[in-house]
Amino acid sequence: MTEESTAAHKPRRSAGSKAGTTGTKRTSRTTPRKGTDPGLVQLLTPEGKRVENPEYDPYVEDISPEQLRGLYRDMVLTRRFDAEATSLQRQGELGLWASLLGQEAAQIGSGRALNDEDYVFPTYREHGVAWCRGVDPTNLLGMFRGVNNGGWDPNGNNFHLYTIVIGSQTLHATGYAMGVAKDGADSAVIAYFGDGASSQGDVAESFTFAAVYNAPVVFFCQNNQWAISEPTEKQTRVPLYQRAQGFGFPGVRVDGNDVLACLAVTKRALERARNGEGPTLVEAFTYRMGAHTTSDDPTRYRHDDERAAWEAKDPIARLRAYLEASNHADEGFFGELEAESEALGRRVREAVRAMPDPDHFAIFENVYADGHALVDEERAQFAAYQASFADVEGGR
Amino acid sequence: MTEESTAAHKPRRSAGSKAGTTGTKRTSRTTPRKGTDPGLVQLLTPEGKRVENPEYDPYVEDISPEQLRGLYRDMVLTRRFDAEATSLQRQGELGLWASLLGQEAAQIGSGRALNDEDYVFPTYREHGVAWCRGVDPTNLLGMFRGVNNGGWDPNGNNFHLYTIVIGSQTLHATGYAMGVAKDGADSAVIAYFGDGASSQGDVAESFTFAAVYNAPVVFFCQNNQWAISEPTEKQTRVPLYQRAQGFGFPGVRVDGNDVLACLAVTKRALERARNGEGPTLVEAFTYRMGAHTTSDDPTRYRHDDERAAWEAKDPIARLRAYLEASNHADEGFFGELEAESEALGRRVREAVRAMPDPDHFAIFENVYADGHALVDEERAQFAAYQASFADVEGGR
Amino acid sequence: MAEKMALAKAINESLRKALEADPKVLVMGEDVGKLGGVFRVTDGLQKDFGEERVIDTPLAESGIVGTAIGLALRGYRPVVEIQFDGFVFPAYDQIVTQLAKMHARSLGKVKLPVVVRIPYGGGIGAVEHHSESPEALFAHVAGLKIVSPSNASDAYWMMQQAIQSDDPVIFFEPKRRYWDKAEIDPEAIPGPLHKARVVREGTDLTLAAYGPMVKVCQEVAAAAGEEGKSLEVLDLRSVSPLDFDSIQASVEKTRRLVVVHEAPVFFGSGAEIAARITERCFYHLEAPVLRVGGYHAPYPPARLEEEYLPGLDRVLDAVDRALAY
Amino acid sequence: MAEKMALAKAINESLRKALEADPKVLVMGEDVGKLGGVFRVTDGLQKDFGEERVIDTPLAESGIVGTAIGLALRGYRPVVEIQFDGFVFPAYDQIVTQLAKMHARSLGKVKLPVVVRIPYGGGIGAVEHHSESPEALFAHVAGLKIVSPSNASDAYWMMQQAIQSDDPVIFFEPKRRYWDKAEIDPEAIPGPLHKARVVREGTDLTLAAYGPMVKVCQEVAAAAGEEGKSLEVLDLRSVSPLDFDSIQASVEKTRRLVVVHEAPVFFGSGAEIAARITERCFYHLEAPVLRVGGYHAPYPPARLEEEYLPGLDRVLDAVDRALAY
Ligand SMILES: Cc1ncc(C[n+]2csc(CCOP(=O)(O)OP(=O)(O)O)c2C)c(N)n1
Ligand SMILES: Cc1ncc(C[n+]2csc(CCOP(=O)(O)OP(=O)(O)O)c2C)c(N)n1
Ligand SMILES: [Mg+2]
Ligand SMILES: [Mg+2]
Repeated sequence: MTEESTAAHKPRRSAGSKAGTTGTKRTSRTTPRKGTDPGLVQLLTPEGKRVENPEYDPYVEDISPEQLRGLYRDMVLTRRFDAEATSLQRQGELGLWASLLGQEAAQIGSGRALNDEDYVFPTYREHGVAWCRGVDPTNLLGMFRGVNNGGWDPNGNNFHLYTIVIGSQTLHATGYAMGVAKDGADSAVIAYFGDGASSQGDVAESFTFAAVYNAPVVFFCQNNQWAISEPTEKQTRVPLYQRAQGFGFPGVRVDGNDVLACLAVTKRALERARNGEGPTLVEAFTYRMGAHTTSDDPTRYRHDDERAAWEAKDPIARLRAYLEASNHADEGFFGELEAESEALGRRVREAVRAMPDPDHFAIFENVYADGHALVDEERAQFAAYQASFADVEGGR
Repeated sequence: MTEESTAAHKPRRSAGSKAGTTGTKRTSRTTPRKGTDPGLVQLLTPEGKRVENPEYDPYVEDISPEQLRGLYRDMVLTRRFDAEATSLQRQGELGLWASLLGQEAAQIGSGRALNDEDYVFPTYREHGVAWCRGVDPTNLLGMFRGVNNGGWDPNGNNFHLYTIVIGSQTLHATGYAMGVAKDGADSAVIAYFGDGASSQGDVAESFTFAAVYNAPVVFFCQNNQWAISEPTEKQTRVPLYQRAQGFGFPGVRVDGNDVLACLAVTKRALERARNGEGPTLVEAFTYRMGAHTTSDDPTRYRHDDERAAWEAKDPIARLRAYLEASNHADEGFFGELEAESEALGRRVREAVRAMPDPDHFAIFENVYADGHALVDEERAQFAAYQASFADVEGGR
Repeated sequence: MAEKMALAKAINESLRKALEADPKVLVMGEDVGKLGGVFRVTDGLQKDFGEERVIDTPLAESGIVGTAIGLALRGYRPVVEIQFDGFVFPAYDQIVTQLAKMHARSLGKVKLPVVVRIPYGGGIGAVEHHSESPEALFAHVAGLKIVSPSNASDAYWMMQQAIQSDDPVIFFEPKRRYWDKAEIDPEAIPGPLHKARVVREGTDLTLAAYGPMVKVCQEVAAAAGEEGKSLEVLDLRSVSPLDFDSIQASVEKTRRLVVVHEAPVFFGSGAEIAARITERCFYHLEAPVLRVGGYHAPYPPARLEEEYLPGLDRVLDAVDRALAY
Repeated sequence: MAEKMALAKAINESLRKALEADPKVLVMGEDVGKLGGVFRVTDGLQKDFGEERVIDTPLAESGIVGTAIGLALRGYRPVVEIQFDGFVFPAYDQIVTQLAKMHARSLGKVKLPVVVRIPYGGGIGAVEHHSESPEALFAHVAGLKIVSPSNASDAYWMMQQAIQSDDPVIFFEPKRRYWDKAEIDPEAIPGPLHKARVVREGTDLTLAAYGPMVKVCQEVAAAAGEEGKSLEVLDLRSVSPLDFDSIQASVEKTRRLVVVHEAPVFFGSGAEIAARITERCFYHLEAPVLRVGGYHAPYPPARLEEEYLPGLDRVLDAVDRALAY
């Protein structure tokens, strides 16, 4: 059977469903596979026990208790910020919010693996990565409030704007990485995308370009099991990390709720990129604990028990258990963090409420860098039109 | 190293070329890999020796000498037709021609594996497959002459129109196959595409859809080593058949110049499809002996010695050697075929020369099935405009 | 028996009726199945017709349209959903080079009865890519038919007709009108799909619009009426073909025309209407055809959309300018 | 020192000059390297500037434009080639949702100096998808600039300016004029990129065109001149922005306008020009703005293209009709 490279991959569905649709019963998908998964990199068990992994241990062996507390703090503050944003949406301060609840480890682990010079291309849900890059959280809220389409300078923190069109940023990341290589620079690029995004042609094309040009890019797929209402089986019938193989670069699946493992796996992938070894696909196996966005109602398509099962693997509780068991953090630390967390929530709340509406003329700004006659003409017409009201009001 | 699924696939390029471009020295790529390739299905050696293959022999074991002669005849006539078309282009009778020279075995082997009810989605180069489907060769010439965009009824022979936009037909094939499955029908679908096409997002999306819906489709990639001037290394750094694995279905590489092997491998893939086992990717490793099209000048980008090496593997000579060695065909057969071949050339030549230009009003025909007010209006204006000349001429 | 129904629900009912009437009709798209679509337009359909007929697809728009083409070639009549206007572009190649042209390419041998549903337009306070009006980008392409209902009743009937059409139809659904209700008479006999309708008669000026802007134009006409101006409102309903005969008839009466759409004015539907109506009615027009629409700028963030979208005041302003000639 | 050069060669020289002047300039696309492009527009560039600067890409248009965006974000100035007009659509999403909008999305923080070269138009007897004129599908989209030279000298200079522009520019190359020669003065100081040019003065009617149709309009003007009609010919050069001021100035003089392009008339550039010029010149126009262009049908097979494309006779016919008002 040598020539049939995947004879071992039987379709997961019963061959009986001849007509080809997939079984979509709402089953709990709580583990990547039954039992222990030899393909899943895990350094901390859900109970917070450190497990050895000769291959990835080197990437976290010099991590200090302080750094561990730092990771914990990042996750807690990110979750706090995220919760605040969710409630700000409920209060009408935001039009929409895409919560990262449950994905903190994947984002903080990978985010903290980056160097300053590395460049990040996020989706719309990478609030934790943004945090690691030093983007002020309130800046992330502008687009969800509807005052702009992305309020930060991508080059300020090497963190690109959020991208909503699914998958397209993977090509930008690849092109950017091609440029990094041309410059002979020593940095790497990371592209985030979701399990749903894996189906987009753009993502496949980015794999092709990255492989052919051996670009220093890490493709970081957060498989949170859902693309809005669609489970991962609607996108693939084999684990996603395996996709990379057929493009000629390695794929690795990591426990996305294990911040240490995510850190180690991403570090290694970035190292490969920096060493001229080309792209890596990382599949962080995690779970979207909340709704897709605040507009979504997940009770329509998934069972609560699935969520419950994943709660037992919570990324924050897991690290806390480890910190406590290893005496790396004391009550004082947790108490202070609690206070810091509240302060962050307050700050974000106040900042959002104080966020001014954009000037009307912003419509016409930055459409072009070098100007455009029609934009000028329409801006002038708009000004005259606006002024006509002022006249009316002034005249009254 | 279990979690890095392709750690074994080192980039083919030296890690030294840090900046990532591929080495594009014009090397002869005459074999898929050095030495014998365990991943390549071959039933006839280039010298025409039959080699055993326990896995694929069953698919050709009942093949009769007559059928073997039939395959030979198909290839000879296809090549003759193709040569005729090339010279018709030189004579100005066609605007363009895309020659299949060298790819006869891939096309006849796969084409003859099909049942009548199976459906074919070709590119623009599948003249041999068209032949197997019973499409009159002269019908293929209409679009190259510029009298239509595809002159046959796709449902007449279950052979879809030629598709020029690279890769898009793979999605049509997948959708069609989804329909076949819905109908509970017992047939399969085959989509042809090239090595260049493998980079298109549409092809990746078709893999995803085919896998997720377990569609009865065979993806038949003729890797003829070139996409116009670009060698396969510009599209992938690992063998293309491996692409399938990451989508969850098998990929197999077959000697594309071995008609028997192509027949067997395609039969098996079709069988899988019909049995509800879903898609298969077949990579037929072959060589484009001629120019990309009559507009192309391959001397600008490849060496003659590459072609020479492939001439030694000629698909027709190979089968002839086997037929002769096994006494399956005599001089009489080859002589008659020669005459038939000449007759075909003559018939095609005459048919093309007799092909009328389309009626001017054809511009407005079939734009819509149910009509469209603007088309009617423009047709009427066009008629009036044409008539105005008639008036002038009549009035003279 | 007529029933009052929201526009989204009317489409849902129309799809249901089509699924019932013809086993070849399929509904497919992202989240159309279990979830019933992000706007619930396909709510309950998968439950009642099964996963073979109402299909949750992979997240790949080109794949959705491309496989729908294949299904149509096999004899199915797919109704595909593009989740939002701004996400149709990955499918643009399949729509423009394949869906639009395959009937002609085959000299009429194959038909492609595919409906592409696109919730479009702004006014719902959404984030980027969720409020666009790309109809002009499809109307320029021969082989496609483009329609957009303005109310629930039309939505119901036009969907029936779109599914029955043997041509590909791009069906633009005015998402901010999804919750607007109207009477639907399931026994009614609808007029032709591509015919405009006079929704208010008038004598001084014609307002032509489709989809979400029809309601705005009706409000404008009402407001202008109070000032003694008699405005005729045309619901164009179809963007390709455009019903120039009906516009011409109205303009020959009113002698003035203002076209309103959400899409940017530059290269928008208003341009085509202005050009052709000016040609047809050159001696009738008392004023140039004026256009009110979006600016030549990306659709702005939600807190600016009120300034960007044509509303009562901006249309009234154009009406005044046209009347001033 | 002026030199006579074919249009394709002029672009080649312009690219060469840009590659020499700025190490950040890249050329990328299918077959642009070793082959030098199917029209030889990039001939010799890879040989002289290496594979790092002149890049043969995988066969994936979305990937080409998408990675060009990434390269631009990294500080490069990519000039990408789409091999033929009909193959730009797989890249349409990246162009429309990313390339066009990223500058605005970032509130001006990032710039995208990407040039997308597209050989376009018919008249060369090609097969399907190789003869289209999709400029209107880009002009409707804010954030893009669209230009098309009509002659070698403009091709040379406009390419220089397009590469220097900090905005994305879609550069439509009139493929059937690739072999037409003109003088190029490398010392000249070119006018603004988006300004139209009067290529022939006249008093009775204005012919406005761009790209491949300018030559046809010049022939029309010559023919009409022999019949005693004085036609002004405007080479628009830019489709977005359109130089309405220049058109207006001409029309205020001639009082009649015919717009000519290869693209289908319906929703084409002519519609926008007609609508806006009618608004600007309502009291000047003696006749409606007439449009000559392709029909609402897929570009036909080669043996019909002469009937489909605007040629001397059809433009003259429109001129006569306009003058008859
Ligand atoms: C091209 C495109 N199609 C559809 C959408 C609508 N949409 C937004 S998010 C989403 C699901 C994405 O799923 P996944 O990639 O798994 O990311 P997640 O939301 O789970 O983080 C969809 C369909 C979109 N934004 N872009
Ligand atoms: C979308 C698209 N881009 C570009 C082209 C131009 N083109 C025609 S054939 C070709 C190369 C195709 O190579 P491959 O897929 O290997 O098929 P082959 O011609 O070798 O049979 C290219 C780039 C096209 N037809 N469609
Ligand atoms: Mg997801
Ligand atoms: Mg090839």
